[in-house]
Amino acid sequence: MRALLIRDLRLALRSGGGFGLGLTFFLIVIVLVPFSVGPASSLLSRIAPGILWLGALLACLLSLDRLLTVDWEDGALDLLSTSPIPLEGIVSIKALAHWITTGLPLLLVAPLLGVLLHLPVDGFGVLISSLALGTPALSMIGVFGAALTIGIKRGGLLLSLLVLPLYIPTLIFGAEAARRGAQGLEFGTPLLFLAGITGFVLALMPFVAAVVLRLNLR
Amino acid sequence: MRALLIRDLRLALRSGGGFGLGLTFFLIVIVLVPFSVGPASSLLSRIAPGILWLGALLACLLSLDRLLTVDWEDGALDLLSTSPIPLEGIVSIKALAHWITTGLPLLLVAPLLGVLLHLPVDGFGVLISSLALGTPALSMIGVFGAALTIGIKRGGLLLSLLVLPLYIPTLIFGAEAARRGAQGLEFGTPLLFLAGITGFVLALMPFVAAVVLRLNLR
Amino acid sequence: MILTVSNLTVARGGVAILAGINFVMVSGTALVVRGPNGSGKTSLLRTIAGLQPQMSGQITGAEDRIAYAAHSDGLKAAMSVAENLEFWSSVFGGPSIQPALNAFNLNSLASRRAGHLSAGQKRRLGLARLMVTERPLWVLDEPTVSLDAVSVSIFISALESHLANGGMALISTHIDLGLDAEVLDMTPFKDLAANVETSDQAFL
Amino acid sequence: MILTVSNLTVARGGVAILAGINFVMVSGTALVVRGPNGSGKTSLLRTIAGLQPQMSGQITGAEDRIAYAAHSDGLKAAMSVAENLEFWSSVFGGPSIQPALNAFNLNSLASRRAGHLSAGQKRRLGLARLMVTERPLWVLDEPTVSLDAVSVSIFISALESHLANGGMALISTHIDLGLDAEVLDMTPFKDLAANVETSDQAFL
Amino acid sequence: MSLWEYANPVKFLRLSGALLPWLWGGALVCLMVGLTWGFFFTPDDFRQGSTVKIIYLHVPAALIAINAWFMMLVTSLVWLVRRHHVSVLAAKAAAPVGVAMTLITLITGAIWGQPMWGTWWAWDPRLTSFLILFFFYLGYIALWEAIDDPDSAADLTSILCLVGSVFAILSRYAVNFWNQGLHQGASLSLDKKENVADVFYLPLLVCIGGFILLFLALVFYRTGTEIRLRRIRALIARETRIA
Ligand code: HEM
Ligand SMILES: Nc1ncnc2c1ncn2[C@@H]1O[C@H](COP(=O)(O)OP(=O)(O)OP(=O)(O)O)[C@@H](O)[C@H]1O
Ligand SMILES: Nc1ncnc2c1ncn2[C@@H]1O[C@H](COP(=O)(O)OP(=O)(O)OP(=O)(O)O)[C@@H](O)[C@H]1O
Ligand SMILES: [Mg+2]
Ligand SMILES: [Mg+2]
Repeated sequence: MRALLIRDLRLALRSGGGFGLGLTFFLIVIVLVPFSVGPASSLLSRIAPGILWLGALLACLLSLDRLLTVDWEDGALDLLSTSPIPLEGIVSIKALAHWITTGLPLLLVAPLLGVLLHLPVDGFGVLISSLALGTPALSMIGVFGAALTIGIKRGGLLLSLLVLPLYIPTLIFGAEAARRGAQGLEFGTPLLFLAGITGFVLALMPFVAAVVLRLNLR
Repeated sequence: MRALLIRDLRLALRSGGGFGLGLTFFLIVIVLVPFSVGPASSLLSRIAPGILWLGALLACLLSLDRLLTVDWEDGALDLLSTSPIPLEGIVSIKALAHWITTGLPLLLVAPLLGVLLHLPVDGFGVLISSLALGTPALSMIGVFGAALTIGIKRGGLLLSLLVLPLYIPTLIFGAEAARRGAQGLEFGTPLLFLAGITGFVLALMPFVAAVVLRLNLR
Repeated sequence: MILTVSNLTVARGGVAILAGINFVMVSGTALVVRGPNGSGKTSLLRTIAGLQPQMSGQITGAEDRIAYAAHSDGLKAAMSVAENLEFWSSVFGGPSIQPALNAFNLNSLASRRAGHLSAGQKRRLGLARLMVTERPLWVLDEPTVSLDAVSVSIFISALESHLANGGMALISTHIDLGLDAEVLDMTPFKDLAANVETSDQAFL
Repeated sequence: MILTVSNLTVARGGVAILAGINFVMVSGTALVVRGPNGSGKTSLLRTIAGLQPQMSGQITGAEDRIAYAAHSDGLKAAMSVAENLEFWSSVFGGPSIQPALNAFNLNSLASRRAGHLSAGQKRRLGLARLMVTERPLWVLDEPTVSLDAVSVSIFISALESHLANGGMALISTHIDLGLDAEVLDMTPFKDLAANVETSDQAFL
Repeated sequence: MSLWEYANPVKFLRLSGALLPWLWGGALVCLMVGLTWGFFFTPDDFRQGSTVKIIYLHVPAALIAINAWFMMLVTSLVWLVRRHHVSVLAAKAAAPVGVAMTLITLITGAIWGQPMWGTWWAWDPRLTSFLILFFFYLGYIALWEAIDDPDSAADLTSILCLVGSVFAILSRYAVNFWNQGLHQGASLSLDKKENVADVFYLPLLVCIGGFILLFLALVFYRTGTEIRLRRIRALIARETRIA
């Protein structure tokens, strides 16, 4: 399993910088927001927490597409599934690799982008904690979606379609916590719910995703 | 060339509904916005035109990824490039097919989503015309980006990185026009600029994209 | 160890294409699967490798013993030949890759990126992967495609030493490998399949 | 019509791998390219088909006359066999696809999705595509891979009738096609290439 | 003797080897003099206080950031037209320097913005177009990284640079139209009236000179590195062929 993680990270690094790119997409989406809604700073600071969460979600989503497809297309997944690593392990590792290459960098630049959108100073801590709690769930759910749409050519959009509704609870609680934090309100409850969702997803999703993958490999 | 267009549209229809999906992505992004920024209708109606434009842009972007890659991977592009169709024709047709499967449906549902976001009634006409003028440029620029990143595995995100800055002028004028329309201000100037950009892109980009494609096929 | 296939029915898209397959393989033997295009060789091998569910029948002794190799070799273009092999070796418990590199004459290519190999070189790498799995049962779908005469004989000797060490091999092929092995022809099973009901029978 | 290749140098990654290639082909003849794995057959064919720039030398008479076929057949899994052929036919000016279906024995598969074909059936479809292009010069990279004996002979007779109609063919292969054609061995060109400077020469 | 002689990598290496010590030395002297002078021997501005001294980093970095892209555009064109390797490698070498300068401008600007405008960031046209420039640099660098074959990478990145320049100009006008902004106008214009006071002006000029020299030194140095990398590649290719 370590070997798989290392290989995935290495491939992400090699193939045009998988690390930087999810990040850059996030960056660019956030930067495009003022262009589209206008530069008024009061407006921007009001929508900042929500938009940052939405951007993080989309960046995750966009990098899901090839998460399993690449391995499926060149036959590596067939070979892996006949290897001693259990499928549950494979999907967990894939989710972990995805989080390390996408979620973690997002977390690190979110404060910077908060500045661009005039996020109120009080909001930074809560934003980061909500992202830290929420993005692992996004990765894990994403792997489930990727397992579902494997083998479907141009599955990218279908994947988004399947995964986005599953992302809604995470998004609601995450964005709510970040918004309350930015406005100086109480944010404990949504954060707690968010943690609950993530725990639940991380505990159960690997098994579901493995079942789906097994069905799809047949 | 007609044959190529028909084939692309047919493939888009067959492979899990290329038509519906760009659209559905747009829909879901727009639906997620209230979840992330909160449901206050005054806020939503202020950001509605901008968010609709941003959503359209992202939906376009997301469907670019496999525009040329699919044909490249299975060797069809090699074969097409030794066929009597000039490469300029191929890239233009690809852009047209992309617009028909993505831009056009977006245009048709935008009013519906405008209602969801409380877009002021006056704004609908301008929003649609700005999208109608702008999305062809998005598709053509997208084909250029797709030609650049062909053959790069996991090129999807790199493609976004390259294409998004190129989208900025279109986005600015398009969203500005839509915003002014929604607020009942004068919107002729940005719309004119938008048309200018689209004309410019449609006139020149096919040649540049063809050069890039030729370089990449070698 | 023994691989037993009894009364196997193989289906594609819900329709049986092979039926009544029975055979037993023991250590040290190879079985060559033959038949015209579209006769179901690939489907049979994928079923035995567990990549496709059988319609009916039993396969015993295959679980966790199989190393499968088909047209798509699962090679990563961005990684070097040695890195590709090392990855598979560590997945399968970390045997050294040197014997595989030697056996398939890949030493001079070890640091080349897999994406820069020729068709035959890629195939050789795909076959070398079998050795680092240390699995006893090789299931090979047209392994000699794109290989030149020298590479074919390299492959045959690797295969023979695998068999001599108590391994087994199930191989589909269109050309004569010059291998001392039993042959399983698909044609009779195809005829038997014509009488099998489709899985959609209930709808008829 | 005539294809003339003079003093051609073929490179991969800036390094010459074949040099000093000279040959002339006239209507009605085939030329078989042979050589061990990695000797540069694919690279030569791609260069002649214009899919890769030559390092030096001239190729005349190839432009807009070539139908190229390699391992990836450019088939769309979601379209049927007939639809795939029809698409290529209309790209090349719309000849009927029926002769191609007949010649490659694809009539019974015409309405099946290309994604559901077996390896050999796919390859047959890929070769049938050549006929609807109505191009005189076929450039074929290992065309008989995955084909069974019957399909190979089908291919050979299609090829022979193409030649008889004044066509030409340039074919790389590892197996003996039993075709009455001249053979071009890559080995001497490979040796010549050893003396060619790399394109990065300026950096040395 | 024509300038194109130095398009030969080996000649270029020799030239840059001779030039580099002077460039490094000049950059060091100018920067030390300019920055010390600027930071310690100029009076505080009567409105901006001591924060005005950020100008000695901010303005030169901004100048370099724009002109580095311009230089990349020219050298890319030279590659596309005359196919001199050194030219495109210089463009490749300049990109990371440009991106660093863009970042310095953005960061010093942000630090300056906090006391001046009461905010770290504003969607002012000048600032915004720098942000866009930053993305163009990133895309250019990422494309270089993603393509294996150096010559096709050179071709494709050159075309991206061309197209990017056109769109950067378009964006600049679009951004101007979209928001009018707070940022200073050009104050180094020839029209003396608009210029900053002489006490600030002279050390600023020295700093700009220092940054230009630093930029040249970095680009020459990095181009040399790229050339040596290609050289290693060529040597490896030759060795493996012999083997
Ligand atoms: C992060 C944001 C900023 C960016 C990207 C930025 C960008 C630039 C650029 C590109 C120039 C060179 C203009 C030219 O020479 O034509 C410049 C000059 C200048 N900037 Fe900024 N700036 C930023 C923030 C600020 C702030 C906050 C201030 C302070 C009020 C400021 C004050 C100046 C001044 C005084 C000049 C010199 C004007 C001149 O010589 O042209 N900048 N800036
Ligand atoms: N996904 C599928 N759905 C329906 N039928 C299929 C599917 N895949 C293959 N088939 C059909 O099943 C039959 C057996 O295919 P298979 O690939 O097993 O043949 P094969 O013996 O390997 O042939 P080849 O020698 O050409 O590789 C073929 O007739 C093929 O058309
Ligand atoms: N993209 C590439 N970059 C560098 N070298 C390459 C690249 N592609 C192929 N090569 C090398 O060029 C040589 C010729 O490859 P080519 O594919 O032409 O061989 P071939 O004769 O077709 O071999 P095969 O019979 O295995 O198909 C091989 O040694 C290969 O490793
Ligand atoms: Mg098969
Ligand atoms: Mg080959």
